[in-house]
Formats: sequence, structure tokens, C-alpha cells
Amino acid sequence: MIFEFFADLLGSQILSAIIIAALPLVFIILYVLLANWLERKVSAHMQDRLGPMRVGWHGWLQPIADMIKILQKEDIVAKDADRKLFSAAPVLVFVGCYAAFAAIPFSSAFVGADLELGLLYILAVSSIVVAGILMAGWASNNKYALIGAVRSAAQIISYEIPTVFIILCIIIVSGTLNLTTLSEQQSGTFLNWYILGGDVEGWKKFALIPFMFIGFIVMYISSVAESNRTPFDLPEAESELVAGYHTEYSGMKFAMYLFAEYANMFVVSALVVAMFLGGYQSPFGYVGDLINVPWLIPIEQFFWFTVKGLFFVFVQMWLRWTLPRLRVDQLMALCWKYLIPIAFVNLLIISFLMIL
Amino acid sequence: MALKTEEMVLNMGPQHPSTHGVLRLEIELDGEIIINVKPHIGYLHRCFEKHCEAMTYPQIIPYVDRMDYLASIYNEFGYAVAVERLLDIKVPERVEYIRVIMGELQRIASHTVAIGTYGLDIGAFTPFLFLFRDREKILSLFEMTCGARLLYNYIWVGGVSHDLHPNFLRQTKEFINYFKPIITEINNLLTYNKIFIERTANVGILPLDAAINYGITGPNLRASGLKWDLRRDDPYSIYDRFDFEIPVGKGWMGTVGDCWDRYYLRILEMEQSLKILEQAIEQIPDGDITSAIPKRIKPPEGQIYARVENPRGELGYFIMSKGGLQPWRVKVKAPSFVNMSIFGDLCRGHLIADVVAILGSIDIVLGEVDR
Amino acid sequence: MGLLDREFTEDNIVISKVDDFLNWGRLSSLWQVGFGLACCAIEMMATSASHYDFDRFGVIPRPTPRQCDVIIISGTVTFKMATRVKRLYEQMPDPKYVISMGSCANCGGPYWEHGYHVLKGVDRVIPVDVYVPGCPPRPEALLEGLMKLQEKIRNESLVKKAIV
Amino acid sequence: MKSTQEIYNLLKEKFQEKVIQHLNTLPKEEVIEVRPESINEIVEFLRDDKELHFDNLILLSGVDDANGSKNKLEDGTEEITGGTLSVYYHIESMDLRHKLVLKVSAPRENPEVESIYDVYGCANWHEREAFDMLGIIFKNHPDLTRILMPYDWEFGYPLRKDYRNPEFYQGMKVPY
Repeated sequence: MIFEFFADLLGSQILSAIIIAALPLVFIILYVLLANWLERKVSAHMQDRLGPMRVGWHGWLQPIADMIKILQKEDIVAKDADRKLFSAAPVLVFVGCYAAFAAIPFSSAFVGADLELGLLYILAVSSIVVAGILMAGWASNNKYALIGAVRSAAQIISYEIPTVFIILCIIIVSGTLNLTTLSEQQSGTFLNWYILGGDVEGWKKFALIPFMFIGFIVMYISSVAESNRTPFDLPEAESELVAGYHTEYSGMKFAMYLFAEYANMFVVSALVVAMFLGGYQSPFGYVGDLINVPWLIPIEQFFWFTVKGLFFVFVQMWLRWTLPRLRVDQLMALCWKYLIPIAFVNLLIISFLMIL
Repeated sequence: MALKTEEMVLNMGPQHPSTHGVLRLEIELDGEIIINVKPHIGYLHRCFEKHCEAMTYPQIIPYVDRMDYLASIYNEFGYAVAVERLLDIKVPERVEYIRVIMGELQRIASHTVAIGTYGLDIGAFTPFLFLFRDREKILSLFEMTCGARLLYNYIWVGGVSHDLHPNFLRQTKEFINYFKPIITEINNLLTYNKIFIERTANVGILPLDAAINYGITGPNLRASGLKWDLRRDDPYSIYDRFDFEIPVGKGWMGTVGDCWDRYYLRILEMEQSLKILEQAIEQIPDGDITSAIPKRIKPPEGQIYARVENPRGELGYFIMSKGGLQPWRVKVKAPSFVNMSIFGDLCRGHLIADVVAILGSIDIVLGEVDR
Repeated sequence: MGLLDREFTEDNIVISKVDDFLNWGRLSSLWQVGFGLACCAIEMMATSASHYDFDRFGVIPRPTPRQCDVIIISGTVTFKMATRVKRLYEQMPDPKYVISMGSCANCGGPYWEHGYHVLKGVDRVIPVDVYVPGCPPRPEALLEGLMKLQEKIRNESLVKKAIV
Repeated sequence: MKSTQEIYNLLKEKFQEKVIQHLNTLPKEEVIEVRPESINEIVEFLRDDKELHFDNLILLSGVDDANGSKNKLEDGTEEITGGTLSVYYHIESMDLRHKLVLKVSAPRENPEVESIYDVYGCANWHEREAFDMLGIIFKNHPDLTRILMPYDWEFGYPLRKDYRNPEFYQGMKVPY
């Protein structure tokens, strides 16, 4: 819709495509600055501190100052590092996250690419991140980085399995992989969200609720694991591996990892939101409908989507500053011994329910 | 048939976020599993024993402070006890009480750092900051008494440098009442956290016979199940007048002598310290704060080994006098140094993440390991 | 490499505005190396902790020197450690700053005479920007040292200093 | 619980001339001096004997006795030749509650003492420290290297009374 709007305005589909592609980037940058500030303030207030206070009101300029500083930093490539891979790795990691934003439906009017296989696409594209992290670990020629990268690869690949099982549950219920359609199916009030059984009719809806809830929990846990956050932040475990796979990175290259990390947090939250919590749909209906201003609705949808996404980002921060870190074998045990069986049984039960 | 793998040598430290200072660990790894750990110490060797041979007896006290900088008062306490025994002097009653109050406050302060940084090692950031916030309250009590926050130079041979501030006892009581709920809070936040238990229970088990053979002392020994506390078993000062318990490890969450036991024992000890503090505040008499000792301390020829129960274990001073103003030789039994020597054995067969957990649980201070 | 690495010969309003902007970024986000040496490290930790809160000034500890701007030498530097401190300093990317915290790092402190294994002042190994006296310095003293460093950064310029 | 005199009598009976003397003239601590080459078997007996059961080595400290002949060098410092270096062993029994101090002395030029690392685990590091600080050589020690000082420190043993500081170490000036 936005694409058509720009295409009509500029008369060129190529220009319009470029603008559409740049919009998520703008969103990522603004969001990362906000999330970075939020992370420091949230952690500070949880810990009885104030957090950044000296730049701007309650330090809101802090991430900007960080960025200006990082831009000025020397870019070090260690002598024995593999230069090409070392430089390519952060780009690849960032590209993985950025590409995932293409299929995220921010509102009914704006989705970068309305793919039929949106869910699968996000899952596939975010796996590029693993390649980037492995490259970083290998190219740094640093043992900490290498161990961190190997841990990361093992972790992300393992946790994709329960994610896929839960996505299968959603597919069985909704019959679509398209994220926009998925959101549209959950329109109306929050009673139509998939976490509450979706738009399924009759008793099945009530039978579905507990299993959808389990699915949601499993999905959220594994998505936290996929974005390498505490308690699953083993690849960059500070107290063991210094800084993990980005130990050797400085300056802008490190900033790219920072961007990718925060962007990834939003991607996984957005995925959870789109699948279970109504996507961009408002929980109560729209002001635009009430006062009969149709163009307000997409803006409201964008607002609701961002709020829901940011809420889950906030939960991730909350977990990070509360919980200790798991050990690598416990991490794998959690995935293979608990999450995968639970997700699988959940899938079986939901399929059975839907056949009935 | 197993695949042939190559071992990797990983160097941890001297700059590493969780080596508690400047310790270097040379770890031989097979994947993530540890084959061998070799600690390299001495990055903070500050020549304490050489300084002792060049200083007079009272001049040594500031250097003693800087050894175990998390429990300075206790280092002074031990040194003062040793020199006083060598000189055969008795200190006034009030001084003994002040020393005990200060020592127990220091024990709590030291254990808060141990527990906080242990949480940090496991990956929980917040308990560390909570406990540092509460430690500030103890430090302000010290500051009120002697003007220093960390290195006090407070306990002198034959007395203490200043009398207590008039508000000290009241504020200490307030602190005790403030700190009791904090222990519960930390228990809820960290101790009984499922992930924390998973990370620490059944990890780094220290059997009792090995602990005795390696001379391990303090909370680490008690966590292995032996009721051995010098405050009870070799009483010094006036510890025999107080009623307190000596907690021992029972393997609450796993095996006796694992990391969780060592961690939890410190929490229990803080509770006991609070108990001692309460009694000492009730009983403290008025009186002198220095005993009559000559200006120039000149012990007779002879030697003495005196020891006290430091927050980390048995802190002993072996002082050898040849009748001069300076000691001929001072050798310190540093609990961290001895506790550290078993570290390599504890780690074998565990994962990298456990190295950090084990190191944090034996709670070393590098200033004392290296002296 | 880029424009910012060049030194300009004459001052003008654009350059001084750019200066101010860049300096502001640098001084407001000094990331420190998470690295402690001795007693002063405990006071440094206390400064980062809730009561004094280093984060107010934008200072956060980073575990790896590659991502840091300032290294606080907090404690006695021994000969065994001096080579490592130097290595650590070399691993940090430019622009980098050094705060020498406490008497031991300034000049050897109480170990100046008989300390056969103590380096008498870390400035024998790496250049120091700010010295913070005290044994150990109070957290307030360290905060002041940091503010002195910020002042120093504020007065940096892209303009080449005239040789008098 | 046994007094030092009783233990001395026991040891003298069992080890004959390997136990040299019982020093009890100085105040505070009584010391039993034994031969440096037989310290290992003596502590092993002390640990394993049911009556004595010294299961804990509290402290092992090397001491420079500086009882040789002192000759002044040109730069004003002293050099000591001859005399002995000593090692003191504080051991205790944790269940029988008695303590004992053992002493061995070895000539300064060739200070060889038997290692007791296989009897008490913690002796390993203590002995390395004594070697590092005073240059006492513990025979049969598995890894007798410097522990506190840098591995490449070649300027002598700092706790000896005649130790002189070098001017430079790896390009860094040592004196103030």
C-alpha cells in the first residue's frame, strides 16, 4: 500500500522500492537508540541506580553520544586475523537481522515484502546470523571468539527446532504462513488472538487455549535463546568468554553487532507478537473506526505493533538483569530434553484437535 | 572409536572479567571440557614480607591492611594478636569488644562482596549491585570510626587508634535491623534461583579428606562438613563469651562441599555475625582504648605463630624476633593462597563455565594470594 | 585514514563546532576496561555500584579492551603485570585515555622503597592522562578524576597546535 | 594431646640421629630440629601415627638465618657466605588438638631439603614460594619453579638478607 503510494507519487517503482527498503533501516536505527537507552535505564533502576544522567534529560542522548564516539574509534584488525572474513562478518550478521525486517508486518499498510512464506522466510534469513557469527569467531583468530562462535552456532541451530514446531502449530490452526494474513485473522478484539485460540469456532477454541499458551511460552523462550540474551547469552558470556565472538571487534564493526543484537531482539519479539498476540491488531478496536478516519487505522496499527514488540523487548531486558546464566550443557538439555518434546507433543495435540 | 582431537590451551587472565583481580589460568581444553588447569599467581606480589623486615612493628600495620583488602580489619586483628602474644600484654576489655565488633562488621562486608561477585560470575548482575549498596552502609560505619573506607590502620598493637564515635553503637544497631531483611532478599533473588542452583550444585565438590590434606580453611573447609572455626577451636580475643553457631555444609542442594554449599555457608555466616554483633553491642563496657605499652616495641628473642579466623579462613602470622625493633621474619599464612592451591584439582573434568563458578566459590583475594 | 584523522592548520568556526560535537561524544561515553589490579579495584567497583554510579557519566565497564576508551589503572602494578598492562593498553583502539588511580599506580605508593617487584609508577610503562591521588582514593576522588579527564577531552582539537 | 617434649622423645626413639635437638630455651614456641634429608619420613610418621595424627600443615616458612660471615662489598652492600637457611614447619592435629613446630637447616651454598608435597598437598605451593623467595631447593618436588616472581627473574632470591635489586628488569627501571 505504501509502495503503491510512493510509486504513484514518484512515478518510479525503483525509487519507491528503495524508499521502502530504507524505512526499516530508519526504524532499526531509531529503535536501537531507544532500546539501548532503555536497557541502561531499566537496568539502572532495577539496581537502585540512576543510569546515564549527564547528557540530555535523564541521559536520553547517551546512545547518540555512544554512536558519535564509536564512529571516531580506531578500527583494529589483528595481525593474524583473516581480514576479508573479519570485515564481512559484522555485515552479514546485520544483514541477517535487517532482511528479517522485510517480512515483518508493521501495519496493514506497511509491510516491506508481503511474502506468502513470511514466517519461513524470517526463520531462514535469521539463520544467516549464525554464519556471520561463525565467520567472526573464526576470522578473529582468538580462542574466546572461536568458542563463543561455536557455542552460538550450536545454540541457535538447536533452538530453531522448537521454534519450527510451534510455527507448525500455528500453521495447522491458521492455514497460512503469510504474516499479514495471520494478523488479519486475528482482527477484532484480543479474544481473537491465537494465544486465546484464534478465530476457531466452538469448543475447540477453549480446548486450544492451554496448548496455545504452552506454545507461546516455548516460542518465547527459544526466541530469547536465538537472540543470545541472558539467561542464554553464552556466546558472549562476559564472565567466561570475555566478550565472546566479538572480542576482537572495535569501532563501527562492533557497533554493527550491537545494532544486530538489538534488532534481533525486536525481530523475535515481533514474530511472537505476529503469531500469538494479534500482530498489528489493536486489542480493543480502532479510534479511526470510531471517528471514521480510515487513514488513522494503519498508524494506530503501527503503534500497537511497536508497543507490543517493545513490551517483549522489555521483558527480555527484565530477564537479563534478573537471572543468572545457564551452562552450555544445561542450555542444550533445556532445548533437547524439555522444549523439543513439549513442542512436539503440543503439535500432536493441536493437530489432533484440529482434525476433530 | 573416539575421534582424535587436539587439545586447546586457553589463557584466562590476568585481565579477565571474572578472575577476581590479576590471576592467570592456563587451561587445557578438550572442546569445552577441562583437562588441566594451571594457575599462575604473583601478578600482585607486593613484597610484604620484605617490607616487614625493614619496618618497625607498628609500621607494619598499614602494610597488613593492603594484603587482604576486603578484610583489612581482620588482618590488623590477627597481627595485633600475634604481636601482643609475643610481648605478653593484655589489652583492655573495651578494646577487645571494639575489635570483635569491627571484625564481625568486616566479615559481613567481605562476605557481601564474595556473594555479590559470585552472582556476577554466574551471570546475575543485580545481586552484586544490591550487595555493594549495602556494603556502603558498613563502610560508612568504619568511616565514622577511623576515617577510612577500605584500608583502616585502626587496630594497633595494644589497642585501637580511636575510640568509637558516640553514634556508632546506635547506627550499628540500625544497620543490623536493616541488614536482616536483605539476607532474605538475596536468598529470594539468587540463592534459591533454579538456574543458580543448577549452575552451582554438584559442581566443584571438595571432599573433606582432600580439604584437610590441602590445608583448606574457613568457609571452604566448613562447607566440606568439618566443624572447625578458630573462634571456637582456638579462641582468641573474647570470642568464647559469645553465643553463636558454626554452620557446616550439609549438601542442601547436592553433595556436601559443592559450590552451592560454599556459597550458602557465607550467607549463614553473615547471620551468625549479626548475632555476635548484637551481643557485643549489648555487653560493651566503658574504659581505656590503649594499654600501657612502650613507645618502642621491642619484643624479646623468640618466635610465635598466632592465628585468627579471617572471612576467608585461617589467617596466621609467624613472627620471628631477634630482639630488634624490626622483626627478623614475618611469614603470613594467607588463607586465599592455601585455598587456591587446590583449585587445579577441583576443576578437572568440568566445563569452562564451571571454572568461573569454582573460582568464585572459593573466594580468593589476589592481594593475599600474592602478598 | 579519514577526514577526522587529518590535522588542520588553521581554525575556523566550522572546525571548532565539529570539534565540540566530536569531543562531546567522546567525553560523554567513556567506556572503561573492566579490569582491576589491587585494593583500588574494590573502590573502583564501589564507584560503578549503586551508591556512586559511574553510569551517570556514561561510563560502563566493557570486558574486552578492543571496545574501550579509558583504562583505569587501579592499584599496584608489579613487574610481572607491567608487561600485561602495556599489552592491554596497546590493544585499545585510539583515541584512548589512561587514569592512574591511587598512589601505587602514580608512584609506587607505600612500596616505593623496598618493593623489589613493584613498578614505581605506571607512567614508566604507559602514558597517563589523569592521576588520582589517595591510598585508596575515595569514589568521589575517582569521579573527580573522570571529570578532569572530560575537561581534557573537551579542550582537544583537530587544529594542529602551532609550534612556538 | 601431647606436649612437644613427649613428641620429641617419641621421635628420638624412632628416628635416632635423624632428629637433632629440642629447642625450648626461647620463649613462646618450642622447636624440634631434624635433618633436612629425613623431614619427609618424619612428617609422614607424624601424620600416620594414630597417637599423633598431625593431619594439617598450617604453614611452611623459609627463613634466612644470616649466620654466615658477612663481607662488605664496594658499593656498601653486604654479601653473606656460609651459614644456613632454615625451613619451619607448623603442623597440627585437627582432632587431637596439638601443634608442633619442626625445623630443618641446610647450608646456604647448597640448601637442599626433602620435599613433603606427597604428605601434605598444600606444601606444594608453600615449597615453591620458599624456593622463589629464598632459593631453598626441595628435592623430589614435582614442579619447583618460581611462583610469585616472574619466571625469567634472574637477579637472585629477594628474601635473602643480602639480596640486591637490579637496576633494570626488561627495560623497566626497578629502583624508585
